[in-house]
Amino acid sequence: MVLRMDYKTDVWVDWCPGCGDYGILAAMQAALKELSLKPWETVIVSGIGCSGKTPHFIFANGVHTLHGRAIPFATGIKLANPDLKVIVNGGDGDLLGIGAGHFVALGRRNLDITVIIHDNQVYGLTKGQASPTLPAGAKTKSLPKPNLQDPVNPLELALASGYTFVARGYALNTRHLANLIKQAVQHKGTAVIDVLQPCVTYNDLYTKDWYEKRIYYLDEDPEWDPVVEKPEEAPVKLARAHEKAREWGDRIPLGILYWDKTKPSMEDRIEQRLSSYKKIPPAKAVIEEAGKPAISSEDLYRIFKRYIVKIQG
Amino acid sequence: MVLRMDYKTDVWVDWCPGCGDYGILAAMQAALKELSLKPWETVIVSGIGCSGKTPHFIFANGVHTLHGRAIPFATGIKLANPDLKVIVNGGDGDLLGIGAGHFVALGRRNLDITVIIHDNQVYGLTKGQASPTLPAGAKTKSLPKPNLQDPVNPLELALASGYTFVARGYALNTRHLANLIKQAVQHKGTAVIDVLQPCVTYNDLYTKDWYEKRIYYLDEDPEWDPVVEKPEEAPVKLARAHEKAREWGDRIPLGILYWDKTKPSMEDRIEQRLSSYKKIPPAKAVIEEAGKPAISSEDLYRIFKRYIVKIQG
Amino acid sequence: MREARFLLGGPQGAGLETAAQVLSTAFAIKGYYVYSYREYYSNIKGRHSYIQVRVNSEKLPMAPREEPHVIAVIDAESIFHHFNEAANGTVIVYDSATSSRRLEGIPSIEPETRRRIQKLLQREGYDTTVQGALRYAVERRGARLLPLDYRSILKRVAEKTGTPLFKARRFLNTIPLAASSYLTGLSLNALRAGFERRFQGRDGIVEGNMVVASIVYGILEEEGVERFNVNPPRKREGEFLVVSGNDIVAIGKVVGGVRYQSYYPITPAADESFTLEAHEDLGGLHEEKGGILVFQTEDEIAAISSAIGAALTGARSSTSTSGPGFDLMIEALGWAGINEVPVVVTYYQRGGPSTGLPTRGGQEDLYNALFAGHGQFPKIVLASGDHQEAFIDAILAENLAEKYQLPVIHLLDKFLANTIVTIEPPSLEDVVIERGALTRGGPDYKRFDKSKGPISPRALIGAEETVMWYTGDEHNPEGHITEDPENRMLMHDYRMRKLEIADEEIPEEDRAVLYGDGEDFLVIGWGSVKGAVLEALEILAGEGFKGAYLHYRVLSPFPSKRTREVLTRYEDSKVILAEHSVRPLLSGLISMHTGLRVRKSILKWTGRPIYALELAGAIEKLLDREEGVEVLSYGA
Amino acid sequence: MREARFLLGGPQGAGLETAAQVLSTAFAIKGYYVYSYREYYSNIKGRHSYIQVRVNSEKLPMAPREEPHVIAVIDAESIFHHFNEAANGTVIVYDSATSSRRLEGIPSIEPETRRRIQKLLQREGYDTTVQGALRYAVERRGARLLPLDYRSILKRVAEKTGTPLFKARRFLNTIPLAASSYLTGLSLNALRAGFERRFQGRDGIVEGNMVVASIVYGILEEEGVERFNVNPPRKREGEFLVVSGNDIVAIGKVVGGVRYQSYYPITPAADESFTLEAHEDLGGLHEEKGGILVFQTEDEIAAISSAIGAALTGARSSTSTSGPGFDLMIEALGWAGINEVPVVVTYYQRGGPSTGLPTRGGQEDLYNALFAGHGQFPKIVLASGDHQEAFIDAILAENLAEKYQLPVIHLLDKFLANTIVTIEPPSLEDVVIERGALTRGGPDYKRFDKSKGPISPRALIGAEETVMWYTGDEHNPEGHITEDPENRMLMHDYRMRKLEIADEEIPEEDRAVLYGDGEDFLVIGWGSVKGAVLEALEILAGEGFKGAYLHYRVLSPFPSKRTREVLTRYEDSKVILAEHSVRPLLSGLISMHTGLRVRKSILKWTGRPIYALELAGAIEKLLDREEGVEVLSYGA
Ligand SMILES: Cc1ncc(C[n+]2csc(CCOP(=O)(O)OP(=O)(O)O)c2C)c(N)n1
Ligand SMILES: Cc1ncc(C[n+]2csc(CCOP(=O)(O)OP(=O)(O)O)c2C)c(N)n1
Ligand code: SF4
Ligand code: SF4
Ligand SMILES: [Mg+2]
Ligand SMILES: [Mg+2]
Repeated sequence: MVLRMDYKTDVWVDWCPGCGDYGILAAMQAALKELSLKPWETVIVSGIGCSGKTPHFIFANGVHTLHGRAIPFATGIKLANPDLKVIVNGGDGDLLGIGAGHFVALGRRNLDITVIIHDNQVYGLTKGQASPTLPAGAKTKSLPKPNLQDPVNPLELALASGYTFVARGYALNTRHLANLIKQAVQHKGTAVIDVLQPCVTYNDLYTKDWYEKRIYYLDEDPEWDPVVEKPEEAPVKLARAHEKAREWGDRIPLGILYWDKTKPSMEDRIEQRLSSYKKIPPAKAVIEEAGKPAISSEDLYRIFKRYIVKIQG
Repeated sequence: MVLRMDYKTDVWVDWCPGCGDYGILAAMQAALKELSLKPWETVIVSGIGCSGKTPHFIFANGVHTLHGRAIPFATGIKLANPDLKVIVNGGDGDLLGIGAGHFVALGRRNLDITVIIHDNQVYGLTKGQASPTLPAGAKTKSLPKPNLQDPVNPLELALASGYTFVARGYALNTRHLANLIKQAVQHKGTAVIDVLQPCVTYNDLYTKDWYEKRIYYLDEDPEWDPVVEKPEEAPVKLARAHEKAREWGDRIPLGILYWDKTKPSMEDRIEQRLSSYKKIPPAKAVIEEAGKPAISSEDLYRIFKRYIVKIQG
Repeated sequence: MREARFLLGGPQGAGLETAAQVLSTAFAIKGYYVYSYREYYSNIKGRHSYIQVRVNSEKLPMAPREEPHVIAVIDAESIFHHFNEAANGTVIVYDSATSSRRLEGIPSIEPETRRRIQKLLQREGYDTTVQGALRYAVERRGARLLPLDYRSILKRVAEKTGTPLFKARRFLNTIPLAASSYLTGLSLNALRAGFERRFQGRDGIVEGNMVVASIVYGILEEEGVERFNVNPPRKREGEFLVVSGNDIVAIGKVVGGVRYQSYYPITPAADESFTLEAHEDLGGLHEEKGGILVFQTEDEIAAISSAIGAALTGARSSTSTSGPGFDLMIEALGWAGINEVPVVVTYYQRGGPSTGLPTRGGQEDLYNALFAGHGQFPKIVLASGDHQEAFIDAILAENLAEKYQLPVIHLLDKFLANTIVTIEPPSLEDVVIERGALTRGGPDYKRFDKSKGPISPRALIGAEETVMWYTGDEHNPEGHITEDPENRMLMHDYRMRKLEIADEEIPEEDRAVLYGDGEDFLVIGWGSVKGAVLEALEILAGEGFKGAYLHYRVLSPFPSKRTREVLTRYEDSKVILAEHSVRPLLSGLISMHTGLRVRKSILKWTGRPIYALELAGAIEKLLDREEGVEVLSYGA
Repeated sequence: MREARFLLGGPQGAGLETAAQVLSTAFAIKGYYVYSYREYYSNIKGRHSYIQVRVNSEKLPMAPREEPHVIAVIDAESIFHHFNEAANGTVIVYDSATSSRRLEGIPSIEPETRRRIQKLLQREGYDTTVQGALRYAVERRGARLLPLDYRSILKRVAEKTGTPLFKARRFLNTIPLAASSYLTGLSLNALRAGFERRFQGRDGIVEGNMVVASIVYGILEEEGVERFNVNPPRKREGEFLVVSGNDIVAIGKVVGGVRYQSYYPITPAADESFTLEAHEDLGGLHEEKGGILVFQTEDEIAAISSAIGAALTGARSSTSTSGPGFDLMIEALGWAGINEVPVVVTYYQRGGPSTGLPTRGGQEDLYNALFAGHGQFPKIVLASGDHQEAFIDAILAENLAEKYQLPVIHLLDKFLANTIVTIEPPSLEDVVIERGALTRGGPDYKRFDKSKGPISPRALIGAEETVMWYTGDEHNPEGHITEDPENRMLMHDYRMRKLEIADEEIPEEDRAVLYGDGEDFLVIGWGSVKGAVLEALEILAGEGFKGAYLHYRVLSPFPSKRTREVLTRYEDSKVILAEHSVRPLLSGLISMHTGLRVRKSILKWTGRPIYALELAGAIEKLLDREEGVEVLSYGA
């Protein structure tokens, strides 16, 4: 193995030809490169699904976890070593179905993690069942009957859960997506990008054609300013973001919907409580010296003095 | 046992004196009574927590499930027998922490269930840890250090998840709460009521006093109309509901924030697919006659004909 | 010959499954017994997959067997995976254009596999090309080659059907299919019947395929290629049910009265739910008797929780899953245990641990099914060894769940799930539906009334004038929480006693079924080793070793007496476990329940099924040792 | 006398815990060994709870024992729960105003318990009043009564302190506390020391309490109440650590280097996390060595997943839970297994199944800890029998996890968790931190390089110039997915071999520790039966029966040789299991691993701990039978 700065591995990419995941992968690699992230300081964490294979294709630390659990694994990695850049790749089923509870919980933390949703409206790897973003009544070619359940809107859910960077990208506009990823990664707090990702094999409704007739770019509108620089701006910008998040159908906005720069990150909050946290996080703690505990007997007495009773026979 | 129409049981109510849960219990009993629901056609489903004990105190079928799982248990009960009235009682930790994934999923279904959140900002039964609705920085008397995580707003989360009846009640205004419950139960679709519930033992921040200085009633405002009678009205009313949902601090609105009467319920959707569903739901299916399967050999051949190969030696 | 075996190989998504279905159906229509097993990567398109088919004129094979008569492939990669499986006389059908393809130039082969094949070819002095591999097959294995020019065939198809070549490419898979069909002696008419069934109503596709087939048949006839001579089938009339393991379980559930099935998609369980969903209206019967509700939940926790909820209202309910999903169901299973809820979990094992080998097989989840869950509560665990058992067990699971009011776990695995066989349509003569102690309840009803013994009459939520409570806490007869120690002693003990009652009531011979009575050795096993073991027994009998097979169908309550009785008929050193696991599991269970020690095991944990010949060989090897483990590894 | 035992009873939330702490501390300061165990309902306020305290002048008792010298209660309900536990000479301290309270008029007693007590009193011809119960205690049990007028005492307190009566009521719990203190011979000064420690800096409270205490002392002296005469303590100087089981595990984790602890609140595990959190800054040391991050997650799935994530970066990480939470962690444990991640789950058992008896104890989760999880993967399972073991095991768990790169489960239970004892502060002399094969990695690093054997050097995520991959799928040395059968054979086997290496390396005598060498019988057990068994052994030795105890501390890898060696020293009929379970578990495990059968068991599943005398009695009863089960039931 040689360290590679093109962020590519030798692993054969086994997605279906034409899959939107290729675009997401390329955008990630471009973003990592342009941000000059060191592969060993970067961790790509994924769930299970077609999307879940992403880390194997990226030359950076990769943690391919369990279906629905990428966020909690990533949380532990980031909390234990906040120096790492942590990016989560997950399917819509993974993050918004089985993992929805974690998705909501992460919003409450503003931990400095970027979450990328591969939103293809289907469960790809299990052969095309409806995912939580497929509208009710929709019948993709892989479904025997029309979908019974309403979709959840990932952006609205993110906004309601407290994410401080909320954006939508399109898998087949790699350049635009790479820029979003760069901003998301640089944001100090939890960022989510919902990436519209055509699944050519199972989803014949939300195709390249379908999307490309409808998408437009928010940043082309000079009026559009999603950034909250002062806490007072939040309510109005949040309401506008919600409104944009609900726009779907003839026109589908891409870009940053909401970006709150004012909220302290989880790491900051922890540091307030435990001042050494960022300097010596759990991953770097000194726990032993030459095989002996770093805590001496005297330390033990000091730390746990409230439990020590001196006998005054 | 004698059937009781006061909806009370002999079980000693073992909540702390002064707990807001008493008010919720009384409101539920009043609502059931005023709706004349038959105890045997009513099912109270709860999670684990102080709130989770509720069904034992109500004379109606009670299913006290697992921490976080009241919604999926209730879903199975209702889907298998849609003639039952199903009400879920859960703690804020239960429904919005460990159970948040189910909470979001239920919103996508519009199944005819009512969810009552006992929102006391703490994990009561485990002795007062921060629940998902406690604001960051808050330090109740039961916490050793200030809370690290931001709260989730139950109403916003419900709106983002697609709930069609979203309301807020106050545990100690039993009359008002009973009315909300009645409306929620009568609504044909998924209803949620976030009930502000003082926990006198662990939560010394959000007390009766604190609330009573701040709450006001939306229905006292003649302008306030949360009801969506035609689908076109939904976007505007939803945006207004979001705005109201975010109102917190000096003034806290109580009442119905959003009520969409236009969306088909899950039961309706199933019926569209399987016309006999409401008439003969799974609970009432005929599966045997005198110990023999209701499906005869001939039925089997007919149902599974696509698997039968006739030998044409 | 009695049997033809062929292996079809090609990339995922290239129509291999269809090809196997067409071929199997064509044979089935002729009255042959067909066994067809599919092996594939966790991938949607592009990775290698293959199907093992056995066509038998006399009886249904129940396991894969080595030494295919035909290996027919779509692409170069398949040659690399399978050249080494050729036996004496095996005909290899392949695209002549691929002969010079280099192993190193095939990106979709995993590096470990590539290196492994490289090593073999290089060591033996062959090129790492298709040609090299084929030469190896011919020279070292006695294979015969049947190269076809796929491109020129497709060109002819394009001409004949008046479609552009790139469209004709969709018929690529029909070439190896047709060649196999020709070689194993099917007529074009018989093959057409196969296409017609597969593409019902889509005449264009049938015709297109038949064009390919007739071109291939023409070429082979012209070249005078010798055909294998499979005996005419014994069975000349009647019907076959052609079903996968997933399908037959679904059919069993329909008969057994399951009317609520929840699931969260997972390989290899999900297809069962799709089959159920596709038949939700019971062919129209639903108007009269009610249909089936198949519900896709947000996760497996919700799947089991909602199934339990449904069961409380009286619906026969079940959920289907595989290892990762089962793990998530464990907490709720305990709730069903303490609340005495009849609910069935159909548990398809796959290669573990964790995500493991998600599209491969294994039998390593036995202890998870038996022992997972905190606190003690009774559960019944069934395991099926073939499609017929799976059908019966799907019904039995529901009956036992209701009779003893407890969760039942029905263990299956990927091997069975993805095996398609022709079986006689099951007779419903002997099928019963036992709902156990049901009552209409009434004002004085107490759900957990134990005054008459451990099994309380069960009323359903919704019963008129009846109210009941359920809680995961320890409870009193009404179902209200109580922590009283005396109540606890009774309730907790009585729940466990239900399993002891089941142990008394379910005949032990049905729980551990003895096949054969050979005295030379005894194989023990459970689940889908059955087919291979029975076949190995036959093979060994032919060589003069007479054995028997003790097949466990119920793992809880464990048939201890039966085990002791049968095992002690044999010397210690004559008892051999066969299992798809990395360390023996059934042996541990036997020791746990009887103290007997099983000293020999034949294990396989590659994720591929045990084949008949390798098993026979391993048994023979173990026969004159005192103890030992034989590890199997056949199969790409 | 060597020991004083008292039982304090009252409603949850009425200051009972505080009372026990004060009393325990006061005795500890004097140099007495104190054991104090709390029993309570799953309720915040109002239900009955009680504390068993043993104060010993010579050595630390490690189990509860019957026959209290003092039963001192706050309320009427407590009398009904405990009158029947009085022994000859037991002094019952109660509020004279409650004597006429009727059992039927106490709403907080559960109906089953009420009926049970009613039945007893009525059968024996006593009123169902406090008075009736007390008369029973006196006449049938030889108790002595010490009624006090609580209200008038509080009135005097109110007067003396100049506070209104309703405020003085907060000192209600101090009355039985002070009476117990008086009866067991503590001086007012000693008692004050207890108050001072408990209410550090809150002088008002200390004074208020002392006022109550001196009034009570005054009354008792005046009435000439006889005091028990506990011997002066053996230990006259030095320190005690006064800790609960939860606390000592937290302390062990701090020493053992845990710096990331995730949890989701659950009884009886959560207090361990609170103790850790309260000491996150390591008394200031964090500035130099880093602190502890204690993180409350959204559920147990996130707790284990994040702990695994943290472990990948090199943090020693663990999570603490109880049965329901553990069930939810099972899927991720398998991920840790296949990815060889050192992570520790501290698993406090409670009464199951399901929510069960959430604040009571049990030992029924052994198989869940050992066998849950789909697919086979290695895990080490430790179980601690007392506070000293818990301390060592908390450290050992971390060492073994890193040494063998696998998940370790540390089993404890509610009994231990909620027992507060005085122990010698642990010496760190012999404590080592073994981090196993750690490497700095580098550009050629392969996480799962098996070229040197089953245990690969572990680099941490974040190591300079080092990149690695993890996946729950079967993987190659780099950590990338591969389904190659040969790679699978090696990887899967090597993971299991790590446990076999551990089996060779960890001395079996440390895994199953033998206490005593009496030849009359052998008790086997694990976890928190230890204290009761050792005490029962002593009691029986006094009666001439000499036994021994084989105490299992490591359940996986199971000490099979040791088991065989020790058990076969005894005749089959001399081996007795003691366990808190409804059906024996350890016996099954022994059979599974050795084929030996344990024919006798003493079981208790009321959720209450095994007491020393009932255990001794049961052993004696079993001694001359061939086989059998004795069921224990002592305790309210
Ligand atoms: C606990 C668990 N349940 C189910 C599965 C099976 N499974 C594998 S991938 C997948 C869905 C993938 O869908 P999505 O998350 O949308 O990802 P995509 O394949 O579309 O990228 C499922 C359900 C699993 N691996 N684990
Ligand atoms: C799986 C699982 N994890 C943890 C617990 C422990 N537990 C019992 S109640 C509770 C929290 C209760 O808080 P909440 O849901 O807010 O209800 P409240 O008591 O405040 O009404 C927890 C975590 C459990 N019973 N099950
Ligand atoms: S199934 Fe869909 S999402 Fe998966 S690789 Fe193929 S195209 Fe992509
Ligand atoms: S702890 Fe709080 S929520 Fe629970 S019963 Fe007491 S007051 Fe109510
Ligand atoms: Mg998807
Ligand atoms: Mg709460």
